Amino acid sequence: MFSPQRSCNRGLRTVYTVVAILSSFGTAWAAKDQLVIGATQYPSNLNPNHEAITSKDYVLGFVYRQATAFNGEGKNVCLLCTDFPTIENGLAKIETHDDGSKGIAITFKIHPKATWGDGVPVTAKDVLFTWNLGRQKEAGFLSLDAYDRYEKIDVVDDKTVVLHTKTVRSDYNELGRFRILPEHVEGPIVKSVGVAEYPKNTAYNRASTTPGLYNGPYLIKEVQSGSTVVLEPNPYWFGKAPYFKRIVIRTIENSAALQANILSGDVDFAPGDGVGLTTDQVLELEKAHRDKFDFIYKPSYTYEHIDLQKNNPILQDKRVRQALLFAINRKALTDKLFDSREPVADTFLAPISPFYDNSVPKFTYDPKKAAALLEDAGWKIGHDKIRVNAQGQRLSLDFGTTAGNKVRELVQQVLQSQWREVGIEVVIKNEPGRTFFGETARKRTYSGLALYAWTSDPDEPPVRNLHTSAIPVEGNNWAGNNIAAFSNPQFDAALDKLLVELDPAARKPLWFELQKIYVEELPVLPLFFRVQPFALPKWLKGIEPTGSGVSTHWAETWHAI
Amino acid sequence: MNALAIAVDNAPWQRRWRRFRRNRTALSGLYVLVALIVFSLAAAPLEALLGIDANNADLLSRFDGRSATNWLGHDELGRDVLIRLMYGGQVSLGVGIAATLLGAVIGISIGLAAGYFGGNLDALLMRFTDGIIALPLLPLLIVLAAIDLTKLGFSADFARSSAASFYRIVLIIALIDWTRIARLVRASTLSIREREFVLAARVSGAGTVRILLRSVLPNVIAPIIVACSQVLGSVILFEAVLSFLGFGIAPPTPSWGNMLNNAQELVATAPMLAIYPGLLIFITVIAVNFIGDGLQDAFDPRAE
Amino acid sequence: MTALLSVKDLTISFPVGRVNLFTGHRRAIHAVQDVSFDIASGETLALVGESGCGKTTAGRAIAGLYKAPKGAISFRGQDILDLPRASRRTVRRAIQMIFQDPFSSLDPRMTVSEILSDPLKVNGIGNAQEIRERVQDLIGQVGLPADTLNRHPHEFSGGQRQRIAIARALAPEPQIVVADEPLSALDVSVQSQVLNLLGALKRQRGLSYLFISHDLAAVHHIADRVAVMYLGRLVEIAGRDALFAAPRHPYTQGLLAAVPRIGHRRRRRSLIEGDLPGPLAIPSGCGFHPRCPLAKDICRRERPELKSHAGDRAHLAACHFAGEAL
Amino acid sequence: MFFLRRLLGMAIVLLAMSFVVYGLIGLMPGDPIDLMVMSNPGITAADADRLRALYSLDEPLVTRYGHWLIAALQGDFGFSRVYAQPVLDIIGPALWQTTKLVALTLVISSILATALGILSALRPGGKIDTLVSFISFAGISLPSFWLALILILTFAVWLGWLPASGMGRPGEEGFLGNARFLILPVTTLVIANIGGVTRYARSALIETLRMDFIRTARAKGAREPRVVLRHGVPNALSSVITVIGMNFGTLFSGALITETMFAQRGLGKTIYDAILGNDYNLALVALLFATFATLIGNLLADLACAWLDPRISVI
Amino acid sequence: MVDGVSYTIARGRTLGVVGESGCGKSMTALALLGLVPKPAHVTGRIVVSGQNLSGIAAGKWPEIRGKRIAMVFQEPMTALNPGMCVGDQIGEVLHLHESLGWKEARERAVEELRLVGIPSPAERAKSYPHQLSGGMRQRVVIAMALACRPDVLIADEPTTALDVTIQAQILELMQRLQDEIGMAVQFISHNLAVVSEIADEVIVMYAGQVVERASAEELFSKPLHPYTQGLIATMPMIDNRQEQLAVIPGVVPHLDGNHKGCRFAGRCHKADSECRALVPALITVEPAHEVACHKARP
Repeated sequence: MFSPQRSCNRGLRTVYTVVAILSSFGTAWAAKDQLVIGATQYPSNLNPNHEAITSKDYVLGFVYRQATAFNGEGKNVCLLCTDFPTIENGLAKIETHDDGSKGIAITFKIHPKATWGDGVPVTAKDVLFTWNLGRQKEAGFLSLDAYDRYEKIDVVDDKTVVLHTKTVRSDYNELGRFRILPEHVEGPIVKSVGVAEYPKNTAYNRASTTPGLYNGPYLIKEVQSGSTVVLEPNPYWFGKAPYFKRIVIRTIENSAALQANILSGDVDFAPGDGVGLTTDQVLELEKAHRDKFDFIYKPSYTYEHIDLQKNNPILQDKRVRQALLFAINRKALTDKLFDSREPVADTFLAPISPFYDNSVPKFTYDPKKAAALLEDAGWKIGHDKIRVNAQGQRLSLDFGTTAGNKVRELVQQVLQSQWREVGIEVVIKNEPGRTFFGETARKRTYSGLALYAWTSDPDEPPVRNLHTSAIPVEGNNWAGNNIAAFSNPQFDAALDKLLVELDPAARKPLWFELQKIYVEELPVLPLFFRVQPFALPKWLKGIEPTGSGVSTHWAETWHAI
Repeated sequence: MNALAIAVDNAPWQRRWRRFRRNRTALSGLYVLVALIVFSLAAAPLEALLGIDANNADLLSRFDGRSATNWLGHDELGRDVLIRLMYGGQVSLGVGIAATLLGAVIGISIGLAAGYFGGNLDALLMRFTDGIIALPLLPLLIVLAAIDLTKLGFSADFARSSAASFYRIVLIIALIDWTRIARLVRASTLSIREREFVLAARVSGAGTVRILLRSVLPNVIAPIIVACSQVLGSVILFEAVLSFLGFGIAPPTPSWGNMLNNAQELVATAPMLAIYPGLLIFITVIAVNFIGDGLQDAFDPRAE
Repeated sequence: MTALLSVKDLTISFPVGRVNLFTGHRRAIHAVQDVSFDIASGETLALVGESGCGKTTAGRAIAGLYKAPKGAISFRGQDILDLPRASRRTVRRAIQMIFQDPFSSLDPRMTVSEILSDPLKVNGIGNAQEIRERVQDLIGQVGLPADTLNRHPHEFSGGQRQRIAIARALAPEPQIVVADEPLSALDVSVQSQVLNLLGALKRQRGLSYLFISHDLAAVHHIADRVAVMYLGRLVEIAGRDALFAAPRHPYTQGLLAAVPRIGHRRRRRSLIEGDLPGPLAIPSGCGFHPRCPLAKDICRRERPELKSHAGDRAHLAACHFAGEAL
Repeated sequence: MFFLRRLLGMAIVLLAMSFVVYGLIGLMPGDPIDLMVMSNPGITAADADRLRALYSLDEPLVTRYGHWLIAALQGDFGFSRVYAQPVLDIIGPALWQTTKLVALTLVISSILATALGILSALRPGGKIDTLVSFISFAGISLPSFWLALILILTFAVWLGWLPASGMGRPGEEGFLGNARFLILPVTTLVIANIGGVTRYARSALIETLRMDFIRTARAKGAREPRVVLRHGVPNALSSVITVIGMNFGTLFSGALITETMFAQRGLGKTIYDAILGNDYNLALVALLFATFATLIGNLLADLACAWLDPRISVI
Repeated sequence: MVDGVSYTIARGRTLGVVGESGCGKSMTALALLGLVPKPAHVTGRIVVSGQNLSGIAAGKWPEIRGKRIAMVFQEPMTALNPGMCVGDQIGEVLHLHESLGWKEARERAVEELRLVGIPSPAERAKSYPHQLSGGMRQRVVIAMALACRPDVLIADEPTTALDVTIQAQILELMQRLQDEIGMAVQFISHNLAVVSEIADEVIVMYAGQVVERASAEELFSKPLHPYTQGLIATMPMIDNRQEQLAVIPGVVPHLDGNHKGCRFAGRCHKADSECRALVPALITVEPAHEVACHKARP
């Protein structure tokens, strides 16, 4: 219909639009020797010592072996070393320093075949390099303590070093945070740009597919920033040869989309290690697709709790705190929301912990008792069924958590309803994570209740969360996680003792004492311990959730049937 | 439905109403919208009538089906879905209408000023408007939504109140939806300004304000109404999108947007929870669009 | 006869295109340039010319529709471009305007009564009762029944609307009415009605008109004097009879020759060749020279002054050859 | 001259944007150091102060902006805090991803919308028109994230025809293999986008077909298809393109939604994450790039208009 | 709208059609091209050079338009496609009707432009309408209409939008082209003076009906219908100035379909009960002079 050409020469007539023709579709990739994992979070950067987020630990688990890690039984075991150093096996010895103070000498034997991805062996040189770098604040390492705790390191041979701690401490063999970096790759970078510029120039970020950076069963083959990490077997891996020829870790942040991807088979599974589906989503999958997946709910050491604002006069009354806990039916909550998978938390310790004290008061749902406690504290039912005190003040509290976290928002609304039953008004004031953690929680500006989770290693004492020194104040730049500002001399003393007590028999009473004080004082309201929920395709075997860390530390055992 | 016709006994309005009435899709759109408004406003009475509390989370009746008092069943927290949909309608329509009106005020002021005074002011304002239209606004709005109100001098109490969250959303949406209204008002004003009756008013000595209010504004009302009706639909959608991104109305206050967003993950188990609010949004927006389309035809100057 | 309205060196320019990035200025086109004329009390001056010649712009400037034209416009000797705010309104109301298109010049949203009372209200003339009487009086004067007052403009035909527009212009008791092409949008059969009405009002009220038109027949009918504009400038101004009988400027001559007349079948009528130049390409010298059958070298170089030729002091023409026998 | 003016205008818009966004980001709660301190319990007050000085956060906002601007003008857009990489390294692929998405959407929806617009404009009020109107309004009225979810459930979960999300793997399946990953997001965007453009194309064509020159074309003896396609459509198209050009910003916003739903790291998603993650510099620069891209889109639309409509001069 | 209009035009002659807005003169013209807009329909016969066009299928009309019957419109600005250069617009007619290739069509278009007196036609052919002045545009429209040398040219108010000096040029052009090509011209205008200058024969229309028809000289010197008389009398004449102009009272009536009697009766000073009751037929009262008026019987 159009005339074939137009006579009028306008230069722009020659502009053509090139349209891509979507004619052929790619073929589906060969099954089973490739594994596609969907995660809700992208590991922003890959340096093992910078900024800790779960998704990074998860990816690094495949490619990078830290010294030690907690396994599925909650036991700390060797990953990069041959023998786990303990006092009992003689690899850790208490020694006396020249100045008379005591420390521990830990003999650390690097696995003789441990090799970086480019064939260079992991040696004492790497240990020294990392230790020297890690002790400098400018290097921006996440855990200063992991390196600074050693006074010196002696090199015995290429594969053996002796670490001398400055003090005696119970967590002497917790070496998981000592993350050895390849001196032959990172060393020259530190030399050329200096320590202060190292964080910006580390090869883990600048050239993250360099094989020499990794020492795990897999190597990072390809990175699409923000979306995909592709792994392939490490030819120099010293352990069991990994099964999969290729592992793709895709970031799908919207959990509904992630669910859809799993159902469509685009993603084989989503890890339960905190970067996959939520418990209720996995439960749903179980209801609808029991035939397609195996389900694992691994109890974890992470617990949801509600911080109580210490400066709020209402909450300063212990009876009110107790009433708050008596008034909520945590059992029904986890029964209904989590199919009873997530155990009610009685203290800060998980029921699976060997130090869990089953004798502490349990605060089972008892609205009558809650009402009585409140009456006792002077809160009488007012005209709109909300309690008021003698001054006419309403029993009304703000309740905040991270906006957008579906599970927390659900829990919040359930609790709100249950509290209303006993005459407590709760006003929900949620904020995005960055605001909540960055401002409200950290600077303790929340006025009533704040719901979030604390996580810890198995049998890690709650120093970071409940010790007086961990209260964030302006003086320490709001550092520390004791957001409830709990400060109890007895508790602090028990904690301090626990930190240096090496004898397991002596440690247990200390753990029990901590739990008793916790339940007595109720600085926070414990809700329930989370589980790591896994929905694994039936053909995928060998994945063993740990409950604390990531399951990828043993990724070489994963296989298809 | 004759109320509208009686309320404005002005002849052009009657003709427009007649033309609008002839457009069956538009008329049904209007009926649907009125029904939706009635539906939303009926929340509290119906809640009282049925003797239920839509905000009360009752885990025991989680996902329970319909019953005599819970006509659409319960949601993931055992709350009544119907009543929450009705309350959600109040919020969604409220945000929609408030943001549209606020946007209209901004748009009308800018459009009138640009169109009537013309010249450099016009060039400046329209550059600005076009610039705003051209911008990738959603990411920008996220920045706005993330602003800490206390840094702007608002009290912490206000910044954390639910009223602030409502106002913030209204304001954020208004900040983008005015552009279309401004352009339309400007275009109409430009043509009205050159119409000889405006010149006549000037010759007879009327001042600028009088001309703007008495001669120009009444004659650009029609395009404004059309533009507002079109904007309203996109605003309701926008509320949903903000909810999706986590910057919407905070729970437990229901809005269709956040109900839909909450229900996303439950699609497999409780698809209706996602379907109801999605459908309501869809019906509302499509009704509003049909009305807008009908108004556009009814107010078409060629038909006047 | 003293001048009621006196226009001196009126120049109106409009900026066009974009602001120059370096100077901050925009190019300007002069819609009207150095136009001067007087209108006596009770006199009708017609301003004629083709589209784009600036006649409407000049008329609007006189009615006060442009911010700050250059030159001077004085009413009864008082410069109205430079009036203090207070007295501006009282002087201004003496000059009213009738527009070309009666379909656009009446606010469609107002009733006739509102349209007529508005100018009274803004000028603070009379109380409510007086205004009502005045409006009834006005509508009668333009020959419309009183029951029109409650109706809206769209209910009227073009001729009736133009009557309403005339009544509105008369409302503030003006002394000069600028009538801008008041006939061109009307049907032929009603044009004469409006022309007659204008004539009658002039006689009854001693009004002066500035009658802007391209219709030379209508101009011949109503005007006392005629001014011819071309490309923003006056090229000829004279009494009606003198101009129609013996036009001195070749443009006026061409214009007159081009007017179609009944009974003149198949005659040669186009003395003027070519098109009107665009406003951005005004020729040098005499602006008319590219189309002028008489053009000589001098016409390209020098712009002729508007001056009287061959005795008639009231007959001015801007042509180098206007004095020569034609 | 035209280009110069447009480029100058773009520069001014970008400059203004950068200033406004810089200011707005300053108004967001917390600063990057807060988050660093949060993630690193070992940091002391002195460390934080040192870091603030290092990042110039102790200076007034305007001064900081000045430093940033000077560096940016020299081509140094700085580092992303979260990714610890130069921001351009992150923005580059994201921009490419979004551009693919937006460009494909634009081309497809323009062609489709114009075709539908023509179909309905031929007989306004007819059956086809009613159907097309309904489709357009339905497209406008669906929440796009909802639509995306429905599409995923239908085409990926239920039918299994298409990948539910992701961006494909370059080098493995080539461009066409990757194109599969674009089908659903592009479809989502096209559905959301097409309604408005169709409505506009329809009314523009109806308007055009009422014009005198259409009657002239008929009076010449041109047959109806020729009248519509040769005389009607090209004249209606220029205003349609203007609208499409103005839709660029909206499309970028829409891309943010689909990028989230389909797990594609595009520019919108990058900005969103950067804002949530307090990654100031990345957010700012990515926003500027997004703006720049839409401005370029506008410019292209204007050029296309000028190409179609000789009355519009570009020189 | 238009009711019982009949007329013939001989080759090389010009029929002037006079009437006020809404009298149906443009509708009549569109009917000749089969372009009457939708709700209206056409009955009656249209015969061009012996070929009856009234019965032909809708699909055949395009072969007639532009080839046998061509049209010049009132607004040269809007009548031209703004997105196509004028050479192509003229070439299109030739391409459509004379199956010329585009290259030849464009060459011919240049010739046509020269014919209508456009200077440097080869360059102008590449111009777009907005680059031309009003007069030039109307010349282009005329060139387009005459490109295929039609039998009939309908000119619908071709000079109304133009200034008098340009109007004069166009009128002269049309006369010259008619002399050269010899087509029949139907010239529609509301301007009596223009029609009197250009037409050989004139019909006067009022409210959709022909009220009078005669040769131009006859009609303007001896108008018989009161409407025609009124129209001529109301015009101000430069040659014959009067203080007071004659007036036709009232306005053109709205036609509502069941109007009885003479449609002009309401404004006619001669009207009586007969006029209000009976529709006057168009009858010949003098040789070659027809009139539809009860009061103008011979």
